[in-house]
Amino acid sequence: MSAHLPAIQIVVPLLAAALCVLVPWKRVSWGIAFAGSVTAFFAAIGLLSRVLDGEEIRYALGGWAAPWGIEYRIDAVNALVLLIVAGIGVVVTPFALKSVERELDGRRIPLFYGAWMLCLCGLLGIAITGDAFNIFVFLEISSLSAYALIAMGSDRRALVSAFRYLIMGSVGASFIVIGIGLLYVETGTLNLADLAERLPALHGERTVLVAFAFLTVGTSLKLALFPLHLWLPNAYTFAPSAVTAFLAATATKVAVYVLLRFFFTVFGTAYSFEQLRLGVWLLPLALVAIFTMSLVAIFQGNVKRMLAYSSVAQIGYIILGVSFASVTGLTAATLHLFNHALMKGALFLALGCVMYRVGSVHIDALRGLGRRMPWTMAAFTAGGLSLIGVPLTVGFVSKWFLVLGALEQGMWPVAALVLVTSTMAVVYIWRVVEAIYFGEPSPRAESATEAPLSLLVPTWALIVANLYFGIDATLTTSVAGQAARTLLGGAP
Amino acid sequence: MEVLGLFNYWVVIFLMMVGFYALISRGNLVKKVIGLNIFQTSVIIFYVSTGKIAGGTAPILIGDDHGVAEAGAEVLYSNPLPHVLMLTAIVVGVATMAMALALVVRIRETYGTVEDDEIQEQVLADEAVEGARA
Amino acid sequence: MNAGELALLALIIPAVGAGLVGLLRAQPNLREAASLVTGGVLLGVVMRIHRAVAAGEIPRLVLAEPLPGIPLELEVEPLGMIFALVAGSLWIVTTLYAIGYMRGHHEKNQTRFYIFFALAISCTMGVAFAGNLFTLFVFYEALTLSTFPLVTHAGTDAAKRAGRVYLGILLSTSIAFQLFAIIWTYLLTGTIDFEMGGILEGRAGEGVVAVLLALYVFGIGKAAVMPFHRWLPAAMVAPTPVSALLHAVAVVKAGVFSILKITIYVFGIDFLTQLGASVWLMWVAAATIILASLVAFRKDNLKARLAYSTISQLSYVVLGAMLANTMGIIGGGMHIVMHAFGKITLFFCAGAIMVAAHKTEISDMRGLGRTMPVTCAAFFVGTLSIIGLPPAGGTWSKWFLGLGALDAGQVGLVAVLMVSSLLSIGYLMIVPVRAFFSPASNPHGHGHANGGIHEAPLPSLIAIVITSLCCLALFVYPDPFFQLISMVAGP
Amino acid sequence: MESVVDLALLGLLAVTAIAVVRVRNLVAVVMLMGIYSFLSAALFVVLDAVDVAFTEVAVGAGVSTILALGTVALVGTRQQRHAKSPVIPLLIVLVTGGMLVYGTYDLPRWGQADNPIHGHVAPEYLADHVPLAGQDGEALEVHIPNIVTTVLASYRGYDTLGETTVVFAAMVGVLLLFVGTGGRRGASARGAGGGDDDPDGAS
Amino acid sequence: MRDQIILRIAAKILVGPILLFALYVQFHGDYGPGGGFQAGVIFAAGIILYALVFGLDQARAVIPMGVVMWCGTLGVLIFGGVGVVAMLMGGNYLDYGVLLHDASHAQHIGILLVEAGVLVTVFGVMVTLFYSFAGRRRAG
Repeated sequence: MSAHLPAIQIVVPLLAAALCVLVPWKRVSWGIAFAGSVTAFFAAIGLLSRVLDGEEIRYALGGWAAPWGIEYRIDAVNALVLLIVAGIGVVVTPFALKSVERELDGRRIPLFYGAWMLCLCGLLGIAITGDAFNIFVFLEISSLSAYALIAMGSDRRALVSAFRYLIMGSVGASFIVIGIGLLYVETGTLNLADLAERLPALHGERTVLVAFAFLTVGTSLKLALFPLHLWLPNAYTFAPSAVTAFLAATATKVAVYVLLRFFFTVFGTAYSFEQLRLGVWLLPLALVAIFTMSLVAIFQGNVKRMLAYSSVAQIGYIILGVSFASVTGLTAATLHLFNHALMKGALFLALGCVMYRVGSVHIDALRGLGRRMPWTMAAFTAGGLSLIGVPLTVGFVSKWFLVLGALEQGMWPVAALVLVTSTMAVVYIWRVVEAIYFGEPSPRAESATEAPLSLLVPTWALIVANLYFGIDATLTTSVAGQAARTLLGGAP
Repeated sequence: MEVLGLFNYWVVIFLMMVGFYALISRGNLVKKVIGLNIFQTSVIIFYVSTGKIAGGTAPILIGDDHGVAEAGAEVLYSNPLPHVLMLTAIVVGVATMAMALALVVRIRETYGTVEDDEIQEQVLADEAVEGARA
Repeated sequence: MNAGELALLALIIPAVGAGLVGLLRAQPNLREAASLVTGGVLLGVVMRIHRAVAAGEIPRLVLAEPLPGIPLELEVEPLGMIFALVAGSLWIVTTLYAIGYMRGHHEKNQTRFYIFFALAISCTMGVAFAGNLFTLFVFYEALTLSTFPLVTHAGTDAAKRAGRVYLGILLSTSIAFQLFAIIWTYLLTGTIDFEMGGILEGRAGEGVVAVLLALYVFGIGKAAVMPFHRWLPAAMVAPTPVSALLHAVAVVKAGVFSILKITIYVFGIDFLTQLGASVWLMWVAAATIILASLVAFRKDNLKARLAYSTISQLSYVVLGAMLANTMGIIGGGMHIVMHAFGKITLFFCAGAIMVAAHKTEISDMRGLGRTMPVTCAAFFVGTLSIIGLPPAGGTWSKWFLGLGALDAGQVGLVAVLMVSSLLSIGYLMIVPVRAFFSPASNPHGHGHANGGIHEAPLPSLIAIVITSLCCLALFVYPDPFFQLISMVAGP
Repeated sequence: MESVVDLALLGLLAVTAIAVVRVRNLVAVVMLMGIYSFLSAALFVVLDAVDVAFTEVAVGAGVSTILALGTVALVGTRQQRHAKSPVIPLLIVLVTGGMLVYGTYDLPRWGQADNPIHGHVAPEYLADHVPLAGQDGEALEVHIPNIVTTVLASYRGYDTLGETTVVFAAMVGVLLLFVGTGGRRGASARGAGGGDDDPDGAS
Repeated sequence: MRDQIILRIAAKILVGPILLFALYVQFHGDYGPGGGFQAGVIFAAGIILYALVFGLDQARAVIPMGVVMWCGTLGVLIFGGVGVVAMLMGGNYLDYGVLLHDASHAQHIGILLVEAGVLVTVFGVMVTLFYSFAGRRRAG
């Protein structure tokens, strides 16, 4: 069966989605979703371990040879992304069980898990496929379900956020389709590897340039690259807790992956970074994103929104690593994909626990919770430290490589700025930590008790991962390093 | 043919941009959704027109059921692949539209309006309430 | 168990102590006993390690390898041994003191206090035994974080504000400058290990070295070199034992110790002297010495005055490091020890006065010598040591620093040292002098202010006597520390 | 002949699109959208995309229009005039459109048989002779005349699975939004009453 | 519209042929334009027409919401399931060639099956969407 792992990776969540909707019992529906995500997780581990052996996995769907049929192509880069998505899925699904029952009307729950699995399936599908148009199809699966999931937030602003996300997301998707179409017209193929072979001959063409521009802008809309991030803060703020945690940790990461795939594999480093000098464009964007969004995060009253802005800033860090177009830079970027998923996942889950008990995640609602919910708050603090980049957490590892990458390029002001901006993270995280431990409890917080185990265990699982991969980053750095070399076209 | 070759694309681009404009400039959510629909339909027109071969015919092979390949060699068929892709795109478009319209309906039910600026006012009011309550 | 594992044990013991304290929170007596026992065990372990180090051994132990080629590693070299000895021996004394103080002062959340106190010591040991720049950075940050709850212990708005300043300055300087410098060093040399004679020689030019050195000196905010000194006075809102041990010994000494260590093992003394890249930093240190003394003059609050005195004295060590010659390093290393014992005595006294006489302002302390003779006598001894007068230990460090400045040809710095000593006579000596020779300032104040002897609680008093005796003993017998520092200070 | 029809249809499409932007009665706009779909379907026939045309009529002109009409019936038919300045949207549109026009200069001319798009993958489809994976170029003939069907259901069947899933996702999404929320007549359908209501939402 | 007898009769007459036409489109998809999508939509159109003329509740009585939802889901399972069966029979996912001994013939079967899946889903979803939108009362 291991030859079919790539298919299992996608098909199991897909079929699980259908089954979730079919069964009328919410707990059974959850069970199916959980089984689906566990299967996907083990499939992702299996694929990653095969890729790490130096194999590039190809899987022809329908048995048709590549440029004619659709194929999966898995190397270190997407194997890592698959693991991130499936891993977060397997952690957040157990969390969803109680959290969703609290935040959602019971009749919706089977449908919710249907959408949940569809979102997982869509994100995995984008990451695994080797076909440009197929990316679009799965992008739509994940996006449509994400819109619905976000709209499930209990605040009425969730609806507006979901609608705005839908508009921005659809524009992004349409841009991507236009880009793919232009490439297709120029080359006659949709297969990514095939495109990569045929494009170098066309590097001077204006059409290719425009295709590049549209793909970049379209994908950037999806990954919320500053200044195309406007949909993100509210979407994350008002979505149900589990949805925020899942999407924040996965959706933008997959979009970044798509960007990396097009920049480095399809168009090639020579085109993107030498001919178009993309680094010159990405670098200032990333820096402005990091700086302004960290600044905005400092002034947010709603902690979820604060973290959402911080997410936009963190995407800036990833793009910064990409802009160096060097092995270290890309290692930093891919590492941060993984690490940021861990820390933001953990932080949003901790907030989910607060939401469960207190019903609000405004900073004033968190006051004095340090005594009432010690484990949850300890998790939040630990996640926050990781976000700041304190050593022995994953955040530090990312930062280390990022600064190293900047210094390698001789850009020491950039390196300095990376470090200076992480002190801004100190400010916005510490505001919350201070409220948690020194604030006078609000009436609602006064009666709050520690979150139930089914919420705490997933949260702490991610915190432990934050610490573990911070103390022993050998595995993650070697995978990220391999991914970076793969992207730059060297031997894996 | 040479001029027409590009002119065709230009008109399609114009169509796309009209849809795009309706999408980003109008405050009425229904209008936005319809603008999105026009935009997407125009992208479909663009794809399909790239598959056309002048003087060609629809990619349904002519001839008896068994010797299709041989018979097909003499007839000029338009490219089937864009058609397939666009079948998908049409369906994706309607799916997106259904989602968008459902959201519009729900927004209307909770906000009592589908005009962007009026909704924004209420959203800001909500933010103020949240700030004051906490 | 070899010495490397013992070093790890030195980190674990306080952490275990913290756990014990947490478990015994319901029985304060047992809890305090646990603290004391842990302190005793730690001191024993540190002594054992010292035996190995004094014999010329350099124990090592790799704990983990977070990043390839960048291990988390413990290594006990003589300089670290000095620091560990100071921190280890003073911890047990401070615990003794704290028991009296915290009870006498009726502090809340005493369990939390002892837990984080123990954790901070664990981190201090980590700093002392750090085997490379990364490990040093890890424990340095951990020390900041573990002391934060102690600074904000009172939970008042003032404490919160102070905590913000504390964390803000220490974290941001370390992340923005120190980490930057570490990564830069790694990029230049491909290693982050501490090596005798430095790792940068031949790998970096004069300009780069100057910038790097500045990044380290300012990035190690705990050394409180101006203008990054504001956190130290702010931290004084903490309970006095915290100020005494952490902000006179552990935390601040972790800062100057790190600078000394980096100077010796990353830059290399010879390399630095040869480049002359540190000269301007000497003057920054000198300026801090003078300016902080001047500010201290204007503080009426005793703890605040002591805090600025600390800032001033810390820069002696920084100055010693920047002199980058044998005498300078010996002076700096010795000053870590001497200042630790002297300043902790002063803080103990300040706390004792606060608990027993409820006085915090110097102007209120006239005539206090009559009600608290032992405390005020101890204060006098501590003052002698800080100023650098015989028969207290501080004499030696000042002496060597002066020699170092002369060796470096910086006569101006010798003048700075003289002026600063005069200043410290002025702002410190005034306290015991007034206490003994002025009439009581407010005879109608507290009832007990006049009537007979009213000293601090007994455990605290014992602690005060011990440390002040140590100050005197170090004048007669500074040999163990002198031997250790000589091992690293070159010929 | 083809080109004339082609141009005429494009012209009509342009007119319809502009009307969509300008007309403020939403019912009319929805009808215009339906007309736009019909016109594009006609264009697809000219462009030899009969399957696409068929689908566009059924889905684009049919389902979309019905759903949009239903929505308009629920949310009101007037679009308000609003004060927002059209400058920024116009600018975005001009830049985007300009980019695309710029890109077309290097685009292969419309309708040429030797364009790359017709050369690489398509011939094997049209020859009904598509290679199988991992079998040294050995190919299989499916023997279905409508190549679009074969490509859709077999060669790129996985895309179609995805597309089916998108449709399914839309159903799940819409149900999620509507189940258990206000204004439900559907919920009361099983109970008493409600039966006499005219489904004005869809007429 | 309940009183408009002509419309009702016309609709009654029309619904049958529409459904038949849908089946034609489905099965003729191999030879002419058409296939699962179009057939599904046309099938749905038949139901929608019925609902428009006879009222939503009448239509729901004939084909309840639960059934169409179930259809919408079932189609995905059919499509995905064909792929799984292919996998179990030793081929790659969605490789219909392994379903029968003769690969070419097997492709026909596979295509027919997945088109059926598409038809069922599209039909189910379209009717569900229609029911959902038409079943809402105007608020405010």
